[in-house]
Amino acid sequence: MKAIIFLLLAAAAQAAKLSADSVKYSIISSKGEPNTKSLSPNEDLSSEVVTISQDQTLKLSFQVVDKATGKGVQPEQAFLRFYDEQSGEEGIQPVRVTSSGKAKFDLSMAKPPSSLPPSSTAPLKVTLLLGASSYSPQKLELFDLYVPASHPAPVHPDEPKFHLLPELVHTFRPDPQLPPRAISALFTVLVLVVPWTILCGLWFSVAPRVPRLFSPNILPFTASLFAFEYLLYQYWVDLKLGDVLTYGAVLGVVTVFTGRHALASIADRRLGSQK
Amino acid sequence: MPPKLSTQSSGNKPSLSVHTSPNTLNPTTSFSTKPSSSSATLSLSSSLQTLLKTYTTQTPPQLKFIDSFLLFLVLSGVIQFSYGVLITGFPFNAFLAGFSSTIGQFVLTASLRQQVNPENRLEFKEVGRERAFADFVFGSIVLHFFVYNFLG
Amino acid sequence: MRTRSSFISPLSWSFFTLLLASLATLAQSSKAGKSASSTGDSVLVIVEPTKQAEYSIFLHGLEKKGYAVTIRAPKADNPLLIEDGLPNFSHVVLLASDTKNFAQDISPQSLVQLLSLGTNLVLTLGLKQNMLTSLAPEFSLLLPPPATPLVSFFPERADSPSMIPIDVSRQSIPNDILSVFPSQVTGKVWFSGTAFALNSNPLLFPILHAPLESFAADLTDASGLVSDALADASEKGGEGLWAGSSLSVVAGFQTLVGGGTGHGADAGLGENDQARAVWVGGSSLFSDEFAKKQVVEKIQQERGMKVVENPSGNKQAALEIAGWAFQEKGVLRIDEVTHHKVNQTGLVEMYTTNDEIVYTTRISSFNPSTRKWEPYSGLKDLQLEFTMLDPHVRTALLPVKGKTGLFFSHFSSILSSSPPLLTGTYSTTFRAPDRHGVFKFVISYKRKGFTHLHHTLSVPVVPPRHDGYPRFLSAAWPYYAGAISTSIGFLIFCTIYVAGEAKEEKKSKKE
Amino acid sequence: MSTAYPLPTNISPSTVANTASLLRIVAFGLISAAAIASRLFAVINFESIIHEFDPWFNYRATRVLAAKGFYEFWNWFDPTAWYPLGRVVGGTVYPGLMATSGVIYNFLHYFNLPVDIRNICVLLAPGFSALTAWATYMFTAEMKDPSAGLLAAAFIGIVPGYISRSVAGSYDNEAIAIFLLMFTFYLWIKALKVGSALYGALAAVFYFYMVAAWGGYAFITNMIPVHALVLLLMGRFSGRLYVAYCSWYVIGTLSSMQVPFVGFQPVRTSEHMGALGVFGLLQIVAFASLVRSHVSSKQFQNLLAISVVTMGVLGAGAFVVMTYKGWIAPWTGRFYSLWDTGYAKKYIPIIASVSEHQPTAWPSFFMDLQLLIFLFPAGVVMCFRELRDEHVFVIIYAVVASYFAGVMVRLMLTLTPVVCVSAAVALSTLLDTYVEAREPDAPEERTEANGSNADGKKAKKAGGAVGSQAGTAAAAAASSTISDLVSATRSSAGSPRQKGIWGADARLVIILNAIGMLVFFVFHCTWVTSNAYSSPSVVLASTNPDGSQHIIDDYREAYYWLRMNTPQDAVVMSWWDYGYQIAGMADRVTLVDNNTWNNTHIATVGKAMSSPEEVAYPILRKHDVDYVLVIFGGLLGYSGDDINKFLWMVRIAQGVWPDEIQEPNYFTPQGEYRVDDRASETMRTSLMYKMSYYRFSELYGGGNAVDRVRNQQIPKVGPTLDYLEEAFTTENWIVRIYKVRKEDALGRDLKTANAFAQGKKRKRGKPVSRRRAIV
Repeated sequence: MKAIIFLLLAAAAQAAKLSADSVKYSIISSKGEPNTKSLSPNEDLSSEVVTISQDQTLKLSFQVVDKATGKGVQPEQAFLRFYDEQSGEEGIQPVRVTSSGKAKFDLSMAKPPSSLPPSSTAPLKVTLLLGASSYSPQKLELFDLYVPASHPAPVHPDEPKFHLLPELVHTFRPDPQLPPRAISALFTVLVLVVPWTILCGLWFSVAPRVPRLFSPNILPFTASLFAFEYLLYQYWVDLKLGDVLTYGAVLGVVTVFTGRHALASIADRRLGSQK
Repeated sequence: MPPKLSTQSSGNKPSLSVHTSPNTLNPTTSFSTKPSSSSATLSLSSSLQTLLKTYTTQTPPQLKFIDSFLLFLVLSGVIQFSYGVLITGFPFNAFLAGFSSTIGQFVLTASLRQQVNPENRLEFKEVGRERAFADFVFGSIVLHFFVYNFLG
Repeated sequence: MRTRSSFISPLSWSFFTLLLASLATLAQSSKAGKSASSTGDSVLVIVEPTKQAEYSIFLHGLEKKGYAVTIRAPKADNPLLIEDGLPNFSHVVLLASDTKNFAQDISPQSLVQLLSLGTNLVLTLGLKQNMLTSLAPEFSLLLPPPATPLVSFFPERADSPSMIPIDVSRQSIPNDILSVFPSQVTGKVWFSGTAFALNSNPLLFPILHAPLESFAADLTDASGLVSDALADASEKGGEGLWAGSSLSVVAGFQTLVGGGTGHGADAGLGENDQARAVWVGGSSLFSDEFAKKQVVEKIQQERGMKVVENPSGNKQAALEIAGWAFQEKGVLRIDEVTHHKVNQTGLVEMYTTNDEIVYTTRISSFNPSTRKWEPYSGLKDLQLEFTMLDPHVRTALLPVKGKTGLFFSHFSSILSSSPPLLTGTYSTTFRAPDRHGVFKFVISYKRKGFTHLHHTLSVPVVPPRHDGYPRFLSAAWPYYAGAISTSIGFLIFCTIYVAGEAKEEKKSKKE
Repeated sequence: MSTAYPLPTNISPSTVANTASLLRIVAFGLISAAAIASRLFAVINFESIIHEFDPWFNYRATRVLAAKGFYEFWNWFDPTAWYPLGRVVGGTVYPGLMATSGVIYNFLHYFNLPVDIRNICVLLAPGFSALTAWATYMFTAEMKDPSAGLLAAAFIGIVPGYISRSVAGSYDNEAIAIFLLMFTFYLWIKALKVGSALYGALAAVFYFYMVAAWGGYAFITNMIPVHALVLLLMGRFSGRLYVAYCSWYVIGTLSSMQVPFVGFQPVRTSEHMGALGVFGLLQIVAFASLVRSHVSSKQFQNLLAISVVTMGVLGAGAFVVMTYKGWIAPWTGRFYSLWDTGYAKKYIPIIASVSEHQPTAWPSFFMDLQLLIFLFPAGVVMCFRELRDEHVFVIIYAVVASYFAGVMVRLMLTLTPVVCVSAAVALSTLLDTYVEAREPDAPEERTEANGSNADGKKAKKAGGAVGSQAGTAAAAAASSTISDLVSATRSSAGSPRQKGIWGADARLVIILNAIGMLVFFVFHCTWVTSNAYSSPSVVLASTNPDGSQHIIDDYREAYYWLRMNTPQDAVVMSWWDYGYQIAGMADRVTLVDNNTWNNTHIATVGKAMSSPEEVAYPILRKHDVDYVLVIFGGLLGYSGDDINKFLWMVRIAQGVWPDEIQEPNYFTPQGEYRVDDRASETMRTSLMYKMSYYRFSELYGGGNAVDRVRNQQIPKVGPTLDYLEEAFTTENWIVRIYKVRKEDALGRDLKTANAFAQGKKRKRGKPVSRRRAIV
């Protein structure tokens, strides 16, 4: 299937190569002294590193020549490619070439060309792409260019939704903390003991005798009162409102009667005694 | 003898609040009338004496009986309040329920005291002793209903 | 034991809850019948009758995949794309890239309507202005000026610069984007046509980049001096320069669905009406010529050069591109969603604040080779949001271990007749926020090249009931004691008061 | 002793008393009948329907209560209101009203009377108006005598100021609150007079009912303490005051805190602190008087002075400190707005925007009270004549209530009862004086046929009988006030020996005049009730050229459309006025409603309404809005529409986003509020404007479209909508519903999508520089 042909002399038959020579660059800052530097680029990586700052200008000049004859050529394609390997941002800048093959390019950071891509801390790899019909194309690595960092490339507002989003956790309100049970218990004891002791003390001194504690007139009344309080206590513990109201209504009627009776009897006694 | 002592304490408990407060207040009053302050305290102490004496002698025992119950309520109220202020009032409804149960009971009992006090018979023409007690019971039960409802 | 129950439950009741989802599932599976597509078999290819023969390999390939291919001439009046508001075909391929004017019903608007109706499109651009070039900007494509094909002098070859071999294997693809070309697409893909730049639109993503040396230019124009023309174009006020690997020659577009509220007007799981469109710079990519055309490569050997001729990858690439467009690959679907309280089973209408909630979902993907929906546990970056206005909780939905899955599958088959698929189950547990409101469980999984998974389910989170608060706190003991002692005091007071006024009588006698 | 006309002498006092009480009962029955009947105009003219806004929520809540029971209602969380925040209904509602009708409902159903809950709700207010009449009768009877009570009952029964809030169908808290108000006051007066803890406790229980029923309970919370304080300052402290106030306050306060919506306010907010202060003060005074009874007066002076000063200083200090520490909340905005009418407009537009919070216009006093407003001061003066404790109460009530009624329209309601009471006192005093048969010295007797006003006359007779033979018999009829009565009649009868009324003609003139005024009053009340206060603003009525009534039912048309044509959980955004109605009638989810508890949420809606489409759209999507509903009266000339409320939306939104929404931008440069072609740019691009006038001019074909509310001409080329599409517009264009469109499938903004759909081509773009330098 795969046809393999050996052409030992095929290399001679191919078109002439393009190349760039007398590649020079110089960095012009506000205060002159252009130090021109020439370099001889080739296809594989170049170790050359160029750094320009906001107020500087990079001047680059070269001549496109036919590698064989060495005379200038004006190619269709003479591109400078700026490429940031980290962000993958790329910018292509065509360069004007005179008919003699001479080309110049100025990169002033004051007003950079629109082709200059966003740059981070990483360098921009600058590559020279030469292509012309009837010549074999040439790709030359010029240098790594450090330019002042810019904002990252703008992204669509919805872009983050198309990638993993940071996790979120809800911050909860802290629970109210209770005092140590010991203190609560202590105060409970206080509430229960102190008043009662005093009350008992006082009542023993002033309280009247209770001769008619179990008299049939009084007892029902007291009983119903106890029942009422017990009902309310039960309400606190585990009764529903409806039940309490119904029971309470019934109990209320009972209490009214017992109460009238009891109090009437007391009144009789009192009035009787006072006569 | 014991009744005396006890009634004293029962009598001057309410007056205690008066007795202590002037001391706290004295500085401020003394600004206004420096000379009179000493005499004021003097007369105060003397009047307190008479107050106790008259109380113990003139108050019918039934009122003393009521007063001691009032004192009981005041005490338990004070303790609960101090707990609420010093330690925690966190289940605020419970605090309100417990505290206002004592307050309410106190007020109702005090009303009862007023009504059965022979001295203000004239004021309460329509409220006899028994009627007064019935009112007291009714009010207390309503109060306790709300207290337990609110206790949480 | 308890873990078991907590895992059975979703399955046991989900079956009843997500009836809608399961219906959709049935519809899907019934649709995914003979062809490798998940959304239907009928394909309409719009191509000039004269050129039809040039695409025989591609069309035959489609038929081999089980598609029913219908051919329509651009000017023919039928078959219509849309009849009575319903699309007539599941997929439409527009190979008539250079046609100037089309029949009445083939307009940019109708094509967009097709997409919104769920029909997939493959659109090819020509060098001339026509209906498609005016449609492209709506998809955020930036086309070069007319009659400027993509050209490249690299690599050196005998063919014209506008006929470019593109190396598929050298495409750089981020890891969360589906790679349309599987590894078996070998060799280079011949391309000739226009390349285009992509505006920033997350729905659009490049499938095939242009080579970095390539650029869009008209080398044949008489004025010559292409380099100057390019330089002018790139300057400010120029018409812009299209060059480099940021250009694409093939781009995919996934329509947006379920962006809505997920309830009321746009309720339901939206992936049924998701559609895909593929933009191809030149129809020749699908042509027999390129499919047959060999790629000449030189390989350096110690003994000089070795010239190798490989078959191009066009045949396969064309089918892959169409395959993605026809929703064969990267097609996902939410089968069911269940949620419940921890250690509880059964349906929950509302949660109380601070409840521990278990959320489970089952996801399956379409397998073009078996042509079936299969449970899919491959998603590593699935996330769940618990949202009220803004997401309060966003947590990862992790796939449940396969073993447990099997274990419960046979349980669930006992409990409920839901199909015993437990792999493809994703689950998470989190605590409901301590503020009440109507919250939404939101799964919004959007990755370039994949179907968008969007599912929202609202559930109220309510404050505790009046008796839901803790009672008998230790802090309140004194108050309880106070209340009780008061009422006891009251009782005793009453008893003595009514029982004994004997002494009082004596007093009153005395007075 | 001579009389102006023969008095029957052979009637035993008991017969007189019995007839009097019988007549009283009959008269009272008639009064209640009139009160109920005059409130049924709404049902007769329209139908048995729940009225305007809040009643719709009460009705909905009542249905929940009746269906699910009390505890479920208590814990009811409504996820369809204030979406997506939801509303904790149990904790944000005064449940008294719902509980009342719930009880009635269950009661009737227990006896197998299957009455529809809606009819119970509709008829609750009229029913309670009868009870109000009764409570007013009791109250006034305490003031003067039963005859005055009957007059007062008649007044309160038909006075428009009260009817305006209690016609059939206006199922609102006020419906039962006024009864509770009057009855609580009655019990308070009773407790104060008798000095019994029983009445105090009862007053507290009804106060609790009031708290559970209406936010206006704060009025009672402050009235009673003020009364008590004034009595104290007048040196009228008595054991009765102590008993009545303390028993009321303790039980009342504790019980009021059981209502979840009120919560701890009674001990936390300043509005309630007055009552607490008076409570403390009473304890001090009572204790002081106790001490006084035990020590000589001179020592007592020291004790009293020192203790009172101390207590006062301590109390005030504690109050200040607690307010400062934030334990006591300072006065709320609504409270300030009572003192400074401009306050609300400045700081809380949300309150000022409510029409019934506006200051009262003078004519409405006459409209609501007519003749009573003139008798009112006279009655107050009467109260000054014999200044008993209860009269002091009436005087204070009169002063306070008339101030508040001047500040807020809705508080006219609290003024009305006291006006009725004192007017009744005045009028019945007048009648007493002129029906009184005894003359200073009249040789001959005149007979006179005195037509109407039987009750006043007969009642007076009873009184006269009591007066003449200081009756033990009539004691049953005029129960407790007998002694007062005696003294009163004595004074009135005894003093004017030399100056008085001779002859029957003068009497006749005055009485006929009085009766005439009363008749006019009745006519006025009937007219106002039938014309002004009986319209359920849900259904509008207009009269055709031939005078027949034409019903405009756009609201229900729109709500029914929503209910039928939108998904169950669709979210409808509208201005908050219509939230309750949408929830009640359309049963759809709303963003904001008439329970305006969250200003920010309302401001969000206001912002959406007052911003351009592209700004509003993200807000709508974020809140899951499916439909937007606006009220537009421009076609019909219905002035209560959203364009007229629009400025409030702007203001409220501006309160939250002052830099995005500015009120001035919505006026023309000349500062006019216009909607025609001279309207400002911001106005014309705002969502509200667009939704109101969308396709409005098309309605007039070529003719010029005129907004009949603003009386302005709408530009021929109306506004266009990109992000919304018209879903429904009612017959008279009063309600317009728009559907919010979904995002574009191609991710374009909907404006561009629309442009494309209309076939517009966009110009070719070119690659732009992605580099943005850091400057």
